[in-house]
Amino acid sequence: MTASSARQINLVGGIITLLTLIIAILWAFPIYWGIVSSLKPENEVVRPYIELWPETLTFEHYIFALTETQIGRWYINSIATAVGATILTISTSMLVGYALSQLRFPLRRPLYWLILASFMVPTQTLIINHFVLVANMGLLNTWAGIILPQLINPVVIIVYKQFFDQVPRDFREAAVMDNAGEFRILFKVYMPMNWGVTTALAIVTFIWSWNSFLWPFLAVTKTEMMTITVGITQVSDAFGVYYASQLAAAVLAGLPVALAYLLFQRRVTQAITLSAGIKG
Amino acid sequence: MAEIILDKVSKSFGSVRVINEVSLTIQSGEFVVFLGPSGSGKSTLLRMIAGLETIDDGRLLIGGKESQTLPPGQRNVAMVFQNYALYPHMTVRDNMAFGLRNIKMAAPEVERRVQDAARMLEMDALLDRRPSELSGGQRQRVAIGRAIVKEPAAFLFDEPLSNLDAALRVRTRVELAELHQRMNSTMIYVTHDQTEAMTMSDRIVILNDCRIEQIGTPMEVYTRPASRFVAGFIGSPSMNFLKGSYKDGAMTLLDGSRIAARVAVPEADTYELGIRPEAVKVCEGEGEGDTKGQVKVVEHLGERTLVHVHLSDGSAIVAQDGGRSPVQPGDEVALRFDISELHLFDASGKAWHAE
Amino acid sequence: MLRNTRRETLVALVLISPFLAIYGLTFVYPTVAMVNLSFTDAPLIGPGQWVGLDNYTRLAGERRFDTAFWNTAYFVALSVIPGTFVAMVIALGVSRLTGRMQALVLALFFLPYILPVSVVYRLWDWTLNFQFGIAMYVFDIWGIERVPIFKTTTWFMPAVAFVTIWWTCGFSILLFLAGLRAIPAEIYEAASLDNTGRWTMFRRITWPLLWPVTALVTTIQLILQLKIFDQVYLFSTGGRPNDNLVLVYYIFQRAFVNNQGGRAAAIAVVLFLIVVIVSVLNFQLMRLAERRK
Amino acid sequence: MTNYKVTGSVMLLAGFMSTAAQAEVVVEWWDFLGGGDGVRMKQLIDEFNAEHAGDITIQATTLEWGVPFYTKVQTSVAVGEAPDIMTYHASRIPLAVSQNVLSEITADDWATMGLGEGDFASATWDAVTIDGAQYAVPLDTHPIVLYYNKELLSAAGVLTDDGVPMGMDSLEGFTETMRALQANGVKFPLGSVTADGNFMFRTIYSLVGQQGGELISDGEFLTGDNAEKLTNALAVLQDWTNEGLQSTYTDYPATVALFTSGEAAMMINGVWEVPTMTDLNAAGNLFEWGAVELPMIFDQRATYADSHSFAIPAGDMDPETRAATLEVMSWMLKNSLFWATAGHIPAYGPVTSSAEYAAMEPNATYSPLTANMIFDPKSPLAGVAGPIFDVMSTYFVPTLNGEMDPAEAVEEIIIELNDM
Repeated sequence: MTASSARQINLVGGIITLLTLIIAILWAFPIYWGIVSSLKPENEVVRPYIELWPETLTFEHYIFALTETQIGRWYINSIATAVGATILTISTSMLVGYALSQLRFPLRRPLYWLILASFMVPTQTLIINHFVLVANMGLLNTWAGIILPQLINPVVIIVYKQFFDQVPRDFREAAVMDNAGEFRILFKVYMPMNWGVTTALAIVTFIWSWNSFLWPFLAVTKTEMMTITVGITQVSDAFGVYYASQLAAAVLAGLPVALAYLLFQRRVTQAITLSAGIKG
Repeated sequence: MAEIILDKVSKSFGSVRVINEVSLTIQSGEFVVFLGPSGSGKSTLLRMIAGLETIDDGRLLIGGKESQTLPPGQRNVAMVFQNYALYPHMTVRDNMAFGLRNIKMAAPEVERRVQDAARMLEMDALLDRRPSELSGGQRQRVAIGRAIVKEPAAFLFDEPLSNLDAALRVRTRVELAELHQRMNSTMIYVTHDQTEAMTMSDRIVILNDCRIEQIGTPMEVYTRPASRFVAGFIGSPSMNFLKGSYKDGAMTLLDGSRIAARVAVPEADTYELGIRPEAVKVCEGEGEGDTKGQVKVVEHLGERTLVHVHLSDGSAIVAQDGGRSPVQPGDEVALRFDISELHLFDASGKAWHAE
Repeated sequence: MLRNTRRETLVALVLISPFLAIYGLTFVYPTVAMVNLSFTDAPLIGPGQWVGLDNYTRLAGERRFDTAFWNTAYFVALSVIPGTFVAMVIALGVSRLTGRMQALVLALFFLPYILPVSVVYRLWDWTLNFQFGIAMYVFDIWGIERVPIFKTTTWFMPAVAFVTIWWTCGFSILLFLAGLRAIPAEIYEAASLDNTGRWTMFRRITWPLLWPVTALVTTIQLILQLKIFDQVYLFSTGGRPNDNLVLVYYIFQRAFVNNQGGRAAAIAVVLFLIVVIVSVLNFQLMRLAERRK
Repeated sequence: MTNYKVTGSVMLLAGFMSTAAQAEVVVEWWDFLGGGDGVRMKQLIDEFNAEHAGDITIQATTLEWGVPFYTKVQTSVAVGEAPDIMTYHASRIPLAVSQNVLSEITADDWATMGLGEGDFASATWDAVTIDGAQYAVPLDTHPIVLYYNKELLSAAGVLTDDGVPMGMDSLEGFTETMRALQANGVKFPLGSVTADGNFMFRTIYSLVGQQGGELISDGEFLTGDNAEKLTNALAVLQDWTNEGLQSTYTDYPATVALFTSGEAAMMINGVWEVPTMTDLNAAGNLFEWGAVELPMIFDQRATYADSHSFAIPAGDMDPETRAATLEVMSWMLKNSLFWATAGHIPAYGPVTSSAEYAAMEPNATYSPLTANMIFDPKSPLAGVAGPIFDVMSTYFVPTLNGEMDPAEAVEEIIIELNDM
């Protein structure tokens, strides 16, 4: 390779890198723009020219949203339902994943197929009957009602099964030789060995649940029970008809998960790839 | 310390029989090696003793107690796994104590046993580390320690050295042998490495194709292999086999050479003549040997030299020469057989040894 | 392994029973109930009369169903393949970077994925606002005529697909990055010793080795996008819902707005079948491709 | 000792009983009132709560106007999770009654409230009456009006001496007024919510009404020349768009923003935006403005109006809460003079006939239009966010913005309406 062609390749590489950077910045720009707009007074927001930084920096929309609206309530609802859904999904899925992976019992195969099949089936089509069911159980407008249909999460089971499958058989046998019962094997050996997986799955389940819209939107008819994801689009007295305060509420709704992501970036990305690791 | 008796035990996986009516008695305090190629059933047999595989038929007595239906934890045996199976999230101490805590042993007693084992294996300093912070050799010790603390009737080893590098393997081999002498406990050791088998065991059980081919001391199986399989499997480089026919106290090989064979075979027939390389010598002068051939490859191993020779009929044979052998590839050499170390094998693989 | 079959079955039963209860309640039972409901004229809540296949035959000539069906198909076409392509290109770009720079750039691309859909809606509704959206000012500067993006049928679906790609792409990017990292460096080293050019390197090495990830990403996207609702619903508010209908939206409209549980269930069953058929076809195709290799 | 104990428990019991008797009744209230009128409604609620402290508390929630609100109401009634009282568009009452969403307001209820047919205009009373039974208590009527920027109009020379826009009695005249504004550099002579067909329904329905047209006659949609009348209405608006006289693809908040920022000189919007203007003006942030009845584009005056009313959702309700709810409705009506500052025309007769009301501005300027108000057809298919609304709005948007031919749009509308 001659020196000039090497330089040429470096140049091309440099351009690609630069392009990637520019696109990345443009990509995130709407987020930046939303945040900046929410920090402007309403009359500044609708000025007919581009103003990349507020002339008058104001937190009035945030103060308004936090003090005058039910956003605090919605936060609590979102946290409670997302945490609840995460804990329940993780714990039940872990048990099933373990049983599928390590135990032999009648109808094990059909059960596994049922779970795989439910991965394909759109839960969105079940909204009508979920609504009827939850209504009949008297669980509309309750955290339990919001959580219940979110527990269908075959991906978590499948990932757990795959991870338990990958644990060398020796560990199980060593534990059996060590007189450990089935539950001790699960909770003292397999679970602790897979903490990384559990954390990762918990993170994605939490994000999914926090972000879920359709079901919480249907299952709640009372404003004080709404999750924040739904609330900011459904209740108008909170924000009037103005743009900046709506954006402030949106920023508040996105903030917890965004912060969680920025703090646990590596874990989250790992979790995402994990959640897609389906090999059928 | 306990005697282990296998009485006609059998096992099948589906319709495939993997262990067929094996009977075997292992004396208390004995170090027995199960040796065989992969798929010979040696691991299965060990796991049947451990309780990790069911015994379909037959009886297993450990220390006189019928154990074939007991769950693994109650057989009073301990096992060291090939990959050690150390629980990665537990410290060395917890790894060793796990089994004892599972049977709700009192904490002071658990601690005493862990300390004793650690001292015996010289790993007191490692007790609070996790497996990921240990070297391969150290992990190996922890795995053994985990077995020792249980003070079992017998130790079961499943190819425990196969994950170590060559030098460490030799050292650990010696340590294991020492440990056995010190503890004087019953040990069953599975390996496919004949050197391990030869160096450590009191007796070797050679398995092939789900059957026991031979049980004997290392020297017995080396000098008087019961079958063609054992003869070929034991020894490195392995025994030479030459086809020929036996008649009236002599073998006629395919290249026409005749070799006197004082072997009590029942009748004249075609046999295979077996002779170890160390019993085949390269002769100085021509015409002195039992046969001759052309040298293809010469391997200088230092204290000895292996000479690969093709006989005139094309069959290959390995001879052993002194450390400073002058033989060159291409040379025509004569070979002399030490006829006291001849073996003959019939078509079924049965062996007759020179008298 | 020595197993006590009875005990093991018992343990398994204990382990799977919470799951079985939940699945029975929230998956099996509602599925059966949905099919049942689709043969009646019941409202959302309450009993109805058995009407046989009426709800299905009515779908055949229904304009709203037509709109919903084709919009869904259109949206899938607009989002799945382009989304996969965009994700792959971005992943290739990101994979060239290293260290903190890579982490930062990846974060910029990934951030949208973790935002709730309602936040995504607010951001883009604002960015593309016909009167005050910053995008329109940019259009003005470039002399392009402003487009009322979410108010025209021409632009609605492409725009929602675009926003969806923006929103969900981070997920696919991560998968592609994982796929790229799994390609051993030796292969590239060997190829560069063979004087392979940049483009050939991509076409003959990276692309074929990325194919399994590409197939996975496409499949996930496909199954996901068939169930689109949230974005379409939100961006349609105050607009032209009947033009922008997609299947799940139509289910919602019939069931919750028009209070026609039976008719909604029929649409749901149809969508259910579509997703199952597409999934199975897709699965078979992938298997076929696998075997051809 | 024993005595003491007995006395103690008697006192305790008495305490319980008195708290039970005086326990505050919480009335759960839903409305869809955002913006300026929302603020005023909140003030009324606060006043009510203050006046009834210890007895009744209104717990109010404001939901997104339109489809979201009515969808929520419908589902929550179906599952018995409804509020105790809610604002309801009178236009939607036929649909609500057909779906059993509302509880009847009985004669006893009216008596309890101290209200009756005589307190309301007959059209208003009729709007809440289905088959002789009432299902809601009308609070107001709220027509749409034409807002205008006096400064801009005056600058373009199209403001009369009385301070109203010129050319209000014909299509040509009004179009001329807009052209004059355009010529004078006004970006949008008319701000219209052209992005939202639901909203534009009001304007278009007014224009159909100005031709004497009807949407439903004898249970059939757009019979006879009614289709043509709808086409005419759409054509007028489309022409304005094509000529650049009207803002295109503008959503609701943008329309208000265009007007208040001076980019649009006039705006057709509901009277409920009056408080927005009043407040801005009072704060010194707004130009001189006015509001008048819609121009007469066709041959007669007609303005679309609807009525905010109070309704009680169907379902079981304990008598105490119901009594409290009735008290809320009665109080609200009797204090609805303040509600008039939200721009609405109170439905309660004694208020509108009062001298205070007569003096209120700008209400007085547009109050003559009450004579020309037209309401939605009384059909379960009509009403805010009802099926007709939905179908029409879908075709209004492309038509108003010049994407679709008016005649074609009407054709499609007829097909879709018959498809329901």
